[in-house]
Formats: sequence, structure tokens, C-alpha cells
Amino acid sequence: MLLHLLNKSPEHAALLRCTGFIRHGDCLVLLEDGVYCATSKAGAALGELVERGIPLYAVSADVEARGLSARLSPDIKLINYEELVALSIQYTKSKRWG
Amino acid sequence: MLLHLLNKSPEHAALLRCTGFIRHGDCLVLLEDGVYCATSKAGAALGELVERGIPLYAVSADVEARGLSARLSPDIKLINYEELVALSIQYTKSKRWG
Amino acid sequence: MRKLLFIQSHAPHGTLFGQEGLDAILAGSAFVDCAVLFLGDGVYQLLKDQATQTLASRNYSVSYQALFDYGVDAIFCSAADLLTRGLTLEDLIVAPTPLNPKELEAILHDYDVILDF
Amino acid sequence: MRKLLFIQSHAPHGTLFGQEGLDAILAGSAFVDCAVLFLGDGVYQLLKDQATQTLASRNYSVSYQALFDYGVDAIFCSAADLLTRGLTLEDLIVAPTPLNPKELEAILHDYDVILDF
Amino acid sequence: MKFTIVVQGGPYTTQASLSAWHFARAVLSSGHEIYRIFFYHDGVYNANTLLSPPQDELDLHHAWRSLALEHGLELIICVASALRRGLLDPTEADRYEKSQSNVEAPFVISGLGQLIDGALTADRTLTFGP
Amino acid sequence: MKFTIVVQGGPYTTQASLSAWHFARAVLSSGHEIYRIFFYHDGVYNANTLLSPPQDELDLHHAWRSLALEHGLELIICVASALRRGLLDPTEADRYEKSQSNVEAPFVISGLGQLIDGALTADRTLTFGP
Repeated sequence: MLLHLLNKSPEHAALLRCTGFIRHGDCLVLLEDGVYCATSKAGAALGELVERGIPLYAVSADVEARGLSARLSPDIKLINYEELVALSIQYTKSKRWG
Repeated sequence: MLLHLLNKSPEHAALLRCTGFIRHGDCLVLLEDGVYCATSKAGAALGELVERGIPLYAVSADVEARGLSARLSPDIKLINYEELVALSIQYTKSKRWG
Repeated sequence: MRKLLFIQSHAPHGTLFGQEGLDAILAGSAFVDCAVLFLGDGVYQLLKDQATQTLASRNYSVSYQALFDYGVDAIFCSAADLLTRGLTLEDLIVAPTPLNPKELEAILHDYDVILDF
Repeated sequence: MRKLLFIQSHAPHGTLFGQEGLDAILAGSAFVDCAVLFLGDGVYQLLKDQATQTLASRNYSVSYQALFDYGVDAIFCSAADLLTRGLTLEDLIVAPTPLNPKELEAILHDYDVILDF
Repeated sequence: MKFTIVVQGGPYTTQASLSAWHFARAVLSSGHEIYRIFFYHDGVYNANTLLSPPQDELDLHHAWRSLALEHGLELIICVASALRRGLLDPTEADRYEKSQSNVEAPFVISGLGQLIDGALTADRTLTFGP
Repeated sequence: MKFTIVVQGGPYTTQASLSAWHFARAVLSSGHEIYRIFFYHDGVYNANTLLSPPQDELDLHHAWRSLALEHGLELIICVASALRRGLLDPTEADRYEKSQSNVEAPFVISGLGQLIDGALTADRTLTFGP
């Protein structure tokens, strides 16, 4: 029941590294430059997580700030900070990838 | 006549990115965590530069600090900071990759 | 006079490199002919519709429109880095000249001083 | 009592994460059972023969020997990350337990709090 | 639910501090409690009383300070991280024979034990870093 | 040969400042000239007079200061980078109504024009960053 937090774009190794550690029952939250991983173009890297049924979230303030609102993969659910707090309660612990 | 300065390990995208910009007549200097690119294990990434005859250097203080002295690829020449100054004069300009 | 090439290689907002890099570009253009190259995630600097109210971050992207006014008319980007990110020139605040790998290599070697951000 | 897992993922000297991470590990071990995991470039933290005199940087790597004295006996690393870097356990200051991907995933889920450096 | 929030990034340079501040506000607005905010690594730069960002930008030092005063929080900065980065309250400034200082309440210089205690005591610990 | 050295990283946090300092010393010991050292981005943190690293570690603020005094160099920190990171000399502290300050000579707060002038005038410009 791990909340994985990723704050780096697909240009960095963090995305590939973290996907290997995400197991059934975990979720992945994209924030800061991590939201670039949520674009439909970069979505392929997340495809395997989608297939495995891992819930994927992106912080909406970060998506808007970067002009990505219209570019998001449909598999990603937008959340605000209150919803991030709720997720961090629902999942018992968190791990930062960056 | 560009001096390319790389300060990131092979874990980062900087190594692959910079090799595409290095042309005949340039050189590559590895410093800070960039010296991890100089180990014989990571040397494969630099193999193409060696084949093209691009001079490869690593800052010795950084190699020693990281315990890599016995692990260096034979294609890499160790330099001290004075030799880095000399190279930065020999090559007319520099570009940082990180 | 020497020719300066500024390179932006970071995405906006995640780090301050973009904003401080843009400041440097605008300062440079007051003295001399400057060129700007957007590489890698740096191409995201130019993406339209950045809306930073909720984040409470500065939307400095609008200032890229001023590049031409400041006399910076040599604006380049990596065509491959645009493509990889699913972007076209229509998506950008100002339209840089997209360069192929050979042209990018040439640009790097054409200018006298390179300032990286 | 909760179990803490410290993760070191940066190479030494290039950034301060390793040194400040080690400080946190030693502080943690005074309170509670702690485990340390070396991931990615973090495995370079443990490489022997770091000699920092010329660089004028602190050789804090010697303090990793103190981990056992501080009661930190759960020391892990990614076996694949060692292999990729051409390292064996004999090359390291202390010998962590090398873990395969399944075991690494399990370690991450076993501990109550993860502190990343 | 009690939260510990760890901030490892300096203000503005990376977004870590801003994200952590938004998260801290959301914890409180959601009716939960902040047990501890611990600034480590470059995070200690948030404590600098001299921060003077442009007037049309968020003043992160002030933002943390307001949040802490409004909700009675202590903002702990790690002493080792702070000293090497030149963040001193008047007591530390005396000890190091400096005539100036740049840390004051609600920012408090303390040890790494506060991080460990925070991680052990709070129900949840989240880290925001570069 | 005249050099301009640009420092974009903060002390200790990344190795950029240390590398730049070694390089600057080597420029001078090789008989060349430093036209300008320009601190930008987190590099401005090197100017903080309050830096108090452990006694057995190199004091980077002091190291820059000694180098500058010995060789008559000015150490320029960018005003915009400095203000938002809370690096103020007494004049800026007055302007921003702060009772404390943390920048003094040979560190000098100035504008980005000094970076451009340095890049245009020196024979070589090298950047050290995170």
C-alpha cells in the first residue's frame, strides 16, 4: 500500500526506475515535472502500469502550470492537494522518486 | 573546437545527449559525477567517441575521491585542474552538459 | 563582436533555470546579438497556455513573446526533442526554427560563447 | 515501534545527499532499528579507496564502517545496480545484502516509513 | 491523522518547497494535524529571514511563517544542514562569532532527532525534494 | 588569457562551487588572468558570510574570499538571484527593510550585465553548475 511520488520528466531515469517497484495495491502520483510523464505522448512508459491496474494521478496545479491540460493521457486522474492528502492517508506510506 | 564538460553519471540522460553533439576536433572532459562515465564498465557508452578519435579526459581529483582510480577505461586520460585550464585554452569554447 | 548562444534545457516551474535563463537572455540582448536554443525538456519552456494561478508560481512564459522585441530573432530548437514530446510549432508561444542533429551540432560550433541554463 | 528504511540513491561527492543521508541514518539508529538500502548510483557510496585530499572534500565514506557499531545491521543494495556498475561485494566498505527485484520490492513494502536521500 | 512533512529543496530553485507548502495547507484544511515540518538539505534555506523575492511572487519564507503562526506550528531546520549553509539564529551566530543572523521563530534550529521522532510518531511522513 | 568563470551551484549541496574554486585557482597558478567570477542561480549562496561548515571541512565562502583578496578579484553575485535567495549586503538590507545582512566585499551584488560583459570580454568563459 505504497504511494509513489514522482517529480521528474521522462527524460530522467526516475520514471523507469520507479515502475519496477510498484506492485498491485500501490498507486503512482505525478507532481512537479513528473506530470510530463502523464502526457499522452509519454504515456507509453506508463502503459504497463495501466495494464496492471495501478491507479495513476497527477497534481492538477502542476498540469495547468505547464500547459498540459489538453495533453493528458485519459488514464491519468487529476487531483488537487486535498485529494493528495486523502491519498496519502488511504495508502499507508510513501516513497519519493526523483 | 569545443570543450564538452560532463558532470553526470551514466544514470542520467546527459551522457547520451552530449555524445550526439561532439564532432571531430572537439574533446570531452568528465568531472564530478561525470567521472563515473569513465569506468571500464560504463566505457561502452564512450566507445563510439573513442572510435571517432575524440580525446577523452577525466579530472583526477574527482576520480580519486570516488575510489575509481583502478577502474578507469584505458581510453581516458587523467588531468589535474591546471591541465583542464590548458585544455580550455586549446579549445576555443566550452559547453556544459548536466 | 562575439556571438552568444543561450541554451535552455530544463522544463519550466520544476526548477528556476528557465526563469533565470530567460532573464539572462533578455539582459544579453541589450548588449549584443544573441541566439537561444531550446534543447530536451527545454522545449517545454515555450508551451502555450501555462496557467500558474493555482500553483502560485510566476508565469514567466509570457515573456518569451518579448524575445523578438528585444531583438532576439535567432531562436532555435531541436526538431527531434519537439517530436518526442508530441509538440508542433503551433503549440508554442514563439516559433523557434527546428533543427536536425547536423544543424544543431553546427549551431553549437558557430557561436563564440555558450551559456547554459 | 515503527521500522525506518533509509534509501541512498545518489553517488558520493557530486551532491551532499550521501553525507547528509548518512547523518540521518546514524541519528535514526540511536532511536530505533533502522535499515539502509543503496539503490542506483547510491551503491557508489560504499566503494572502497575514496581519497578526497586533492578534491578537498570530506571522505565521509569511512563512517559507513560505523553502521554496524551503531546497530544498523540491515544493509541492503540492489544486486542489479552493483552488476551494472561492475562492482562486487569485495569492492565495498561494508557488505550489504544484495537483493533481486522481487526482494527489493518486498523491502520497500516491509518498512513503515521510507526516508529518501 | 498526524503528518510529518520533510522539505529537502530550497525555495524557488526547485519546486519542492512550494509543493510542500501547498501540501501542508491541504493537510490543515482537510482537518488533519501537522505533527512536524522538518527542513533538511537545501530545505533549510526556507528559514532565511532575508528572502526578498519580487513583489509579484509568493514569498515562501513569509508563507511558511504565516502558516506556522496561524496554526501554532514549529518549523524545525536541521542544525548541521543549517550551519554549513549559513542559516544562524542569534544564539548560533554568537557561538560562531558572526555579527549577523538570519533565522528566527517560528523557524527553530534543532537536531536530526526531530526528523526521526517525526517519522516515528506521525501517522504519515511525506518528503518533498529536488 | 582572460577567463570568466560562472558558478551556478550552491556550496556543498552540489560540487559545482568546489570545482569552480579549484579551476579558478588553477587559472591563476597557470599564469592566466581572471576577468570575472559571476555567481548566478544557487551560486549566490557562496556569498553568505554566515556559512559555518564543520571545522575539518573546507569553508567555501572563506576560500573564495581569500582567493579574491589575494588576487584583487571582485566576486559578482547576480542581484535578482541574490534577492530571492535572501543574500543582502547592508545597502540592499536597508532597501528591503531588513535589520540584518549577509553579503560583504569582496562579494559584490550587481546585475546580469556583468555576466554578459564577462562572456563578451574574456577570452574564455566556463560554467560550473549542478
